[in-house]
Amino acid sequence: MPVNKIVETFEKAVSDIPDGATIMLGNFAGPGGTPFYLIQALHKQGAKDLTIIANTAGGIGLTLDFDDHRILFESKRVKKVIATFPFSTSPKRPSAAEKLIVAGEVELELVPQGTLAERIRAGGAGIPAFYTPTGVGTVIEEGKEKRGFNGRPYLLEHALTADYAFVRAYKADEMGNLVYRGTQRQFNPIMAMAASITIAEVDEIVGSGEIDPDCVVTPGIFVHRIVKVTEDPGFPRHLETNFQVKDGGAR
Amino acid sequence: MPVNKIVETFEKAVSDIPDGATIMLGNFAGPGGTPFYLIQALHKQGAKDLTIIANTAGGIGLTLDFDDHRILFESKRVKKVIATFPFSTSPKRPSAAEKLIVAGEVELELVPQGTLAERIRAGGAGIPAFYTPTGVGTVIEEGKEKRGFNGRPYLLEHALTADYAFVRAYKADEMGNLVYRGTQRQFNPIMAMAASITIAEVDEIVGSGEIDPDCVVTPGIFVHRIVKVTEDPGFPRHLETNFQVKDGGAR
Amino acid sequence: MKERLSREAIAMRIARECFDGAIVNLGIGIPTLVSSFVPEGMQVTYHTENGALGFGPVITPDEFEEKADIDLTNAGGQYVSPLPGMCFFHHADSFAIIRGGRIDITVLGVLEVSEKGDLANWMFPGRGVGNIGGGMDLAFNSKRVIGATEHTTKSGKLKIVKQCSIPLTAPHCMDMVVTDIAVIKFTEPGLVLQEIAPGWTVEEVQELTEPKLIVAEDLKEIEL
Amino acid sequence: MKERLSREAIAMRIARECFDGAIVNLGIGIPTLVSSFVPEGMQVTYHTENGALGFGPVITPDEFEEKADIDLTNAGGQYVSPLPGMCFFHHADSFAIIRGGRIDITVLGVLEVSEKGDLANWMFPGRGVGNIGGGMDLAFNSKRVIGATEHTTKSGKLKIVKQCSIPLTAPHCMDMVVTDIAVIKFTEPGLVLQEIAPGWTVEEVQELTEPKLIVAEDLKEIEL
Repeated sequence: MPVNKIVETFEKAVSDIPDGATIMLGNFAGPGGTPFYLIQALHKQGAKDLTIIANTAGGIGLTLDFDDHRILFESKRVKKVIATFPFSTSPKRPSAAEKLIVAGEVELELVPQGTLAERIRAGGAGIPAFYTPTGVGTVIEEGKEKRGFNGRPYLLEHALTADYAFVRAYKADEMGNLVYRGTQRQFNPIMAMAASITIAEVDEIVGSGEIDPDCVVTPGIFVHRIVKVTEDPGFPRHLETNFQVKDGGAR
Repeated sequence: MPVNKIVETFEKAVSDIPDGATIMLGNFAGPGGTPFYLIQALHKQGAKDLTIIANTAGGIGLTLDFDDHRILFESKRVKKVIATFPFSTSPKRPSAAEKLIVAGEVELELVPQGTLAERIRAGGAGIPAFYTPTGVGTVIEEGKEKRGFNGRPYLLEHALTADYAFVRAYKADEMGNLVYRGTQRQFNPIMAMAASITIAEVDEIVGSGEIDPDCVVTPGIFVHRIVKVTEDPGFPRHLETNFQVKDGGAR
Repeated sequence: MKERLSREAIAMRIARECFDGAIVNLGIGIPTLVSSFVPEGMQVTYHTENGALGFGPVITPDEFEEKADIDLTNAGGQYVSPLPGMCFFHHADSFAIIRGGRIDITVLGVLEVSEKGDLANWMFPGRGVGNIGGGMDLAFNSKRVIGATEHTTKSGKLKIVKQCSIPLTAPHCMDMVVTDIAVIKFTEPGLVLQEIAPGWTVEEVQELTEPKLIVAEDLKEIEL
Repeated sequence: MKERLSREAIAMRIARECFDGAIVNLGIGIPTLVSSFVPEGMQVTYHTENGALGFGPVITPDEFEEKADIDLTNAGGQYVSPLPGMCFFHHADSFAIIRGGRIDITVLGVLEVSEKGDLANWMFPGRGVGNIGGGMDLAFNSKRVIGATEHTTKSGKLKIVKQCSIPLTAPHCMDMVVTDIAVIKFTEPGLVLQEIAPGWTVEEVQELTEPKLIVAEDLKEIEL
């Protein structure tokens, strides 16, 4: 019997997430690649004492305003955040996370972006720890083992894993194989590999074999639940095309 | 001025490789994914005292006979080989490498396959060293640092890099972006990232923009020279198709 | 001489360990045969070290002309067939899958296994050399490691021993071994004889097994 | 008050550091403007942390309707345009490119740089918090780190100092800084004043620079 990974609603897809869960979520500077329907469903579900692992802490205000994981901070569901860009770029509009972090109500682990990506990748790859040059001689080295290889100093960094990953992709097939669209990809594929249960929010679900196996980015074995986006959130997007531009021709 | 990466002949593509070079080459159990025209050109060119990093040491005899890197061992061009499957599976047909290794004329560094892949990946990713569980309590742990993380023991393993990588791909565009066909992919993409100069042997060279940017596996910045295969070596292959099979339909 | 199970029967017994949704990696030799005996309709996804998931059976000689392709092979270099929903990835991702603990069952050949669950299967007997390949990563990191082997060597040497005499693939990794005369589980107190080939007695199996076997309360004949 | 170079002029001067085949990562702010001034026909490949290489310019307001797409943005969240030969990859591969030393030039904003080549640009002044983002990996691992900044803060505070007063992005990483009045190289003996804005004297630049400047033998006016 084929395993059915397709879940009808975002609510159902996140219904079993317990208090205290660690959740990775795809996210960068704008809405592209953020699974915000899953985030909104989790917000509604009410799980608390969460640890969030993501590029930002939500609401950084670099692009459009939209309900990303900022709402989890606003409603005090987050205990700890591991991020690289947790603060709003505008001092006049501090994010919900910033106020909580400064007040000591949310613990922040601030990580260089490449180290964050590599720690997540290591988590998915069964590598418990690795050395990286980034951060030596800065505040990042505090409390970390420093060690020389070939005459250059490096820091020991540890893998990150999660109970759940919320990923945003373009298409899923019924096996859970995922492809991404442009820079939507960002952290999503490595998070999908680093979590016990990965839930994918996608624009389209196709039959097995509809995706070219040479083009699959996330193998289906990493994806446990698939939910299709049915609303149009109204962001600028041209879903009917990819980003292929031929020499001399227009898109 | 666009940088021209296309080289007319395999001979020209390998002409500058000096004695003593470290070379990674894509290779698994059969001919798929092995850049054997580059290997043959290097053999003709004559560089010696080479260090070869590859899955096998050539001529393992699991599938068809063909001139892979076995010929570099036969003609004594190799000083050291870092491999995971260096010996023929048939004791009656020991490979050239086996005889030289047993005689002490070629140094062998025998590495578990996952550790080999991860060391190469680390080399390309600027990670000097990492911990892996594989090999603890076996001969592989000899001389290595052992360390516990979360109650499990791990070994410290070091990155591998190379002066040159010979990779086999399906298509390249003029920028050097590569896509692979099926299990041809194997070690090729991670080797492309771990070498100072990567030379790609491909079935087809297309214009910039002819490859869907969401499907590129090896970004062009990792590929310095591209050579097109013009002969048909006669292996079973159906180049006109990919491996996409739709549900219910034939290939 | 008593009848022993065929290589196919060993594979058939191991196939019964599979389940819907299982991710399975099959080693070279008897293990490769397992996929032929997984019930039709059961969704088992095969993984191969050289970077594929969800591929189909090894192609038959009849299919060679139409289907054999050097760019679609398993870890043993055999040509396999494509299936809808399969996918490809590079070697580092392939072993991320293994090391990351995503393989539910790996079936491996056996030269020796010890009562502590150590596996030795990479060093060629008598040649002083060997290929490690992907077996070490599989043995260390899979959820279940199942051995597939004849109970003794062709010359009658014991393979299930107190202490392995050749270099290990991985210590304490074995979950179960299926041989041509028995199914044995590796547990904390020791080796448990779970199933026995038709016509064989516990004493006869014990005679060909160096460590003392614990006989399961529900010992039964091997069902295929 | 003397005239200083505009933000565009700073970007224009930095663009002259590019070359055919260069892999370039541009930070937020003045750095982003650099790509507009790279000569047409020069093959510069831009990298962005969020996983793209070889994309085109930031789209103009006129192009918004037709081209803006949330799935094609740079590290600053700006919409960029597609180009033939571009490609996408995930974040771990994106930083493998950076950490692996493939970025020829990174252009970063500056809060402070020290005479030892230390860069500090991530902690928001006066807020006690900051975003590290991708800048730390870029500063540590790029072949050349070029700073793009006004020579002093809006309130006149010096930015080129003996010792940084705020948390570092990376020590000893700077190769060159281009300001609105000077081009300065970081060398072993110290800061070398290479170029100077039209109408400015060495003494005037020195006055706004805390460490003692070494004046290049071939000191010249900044050419754009």
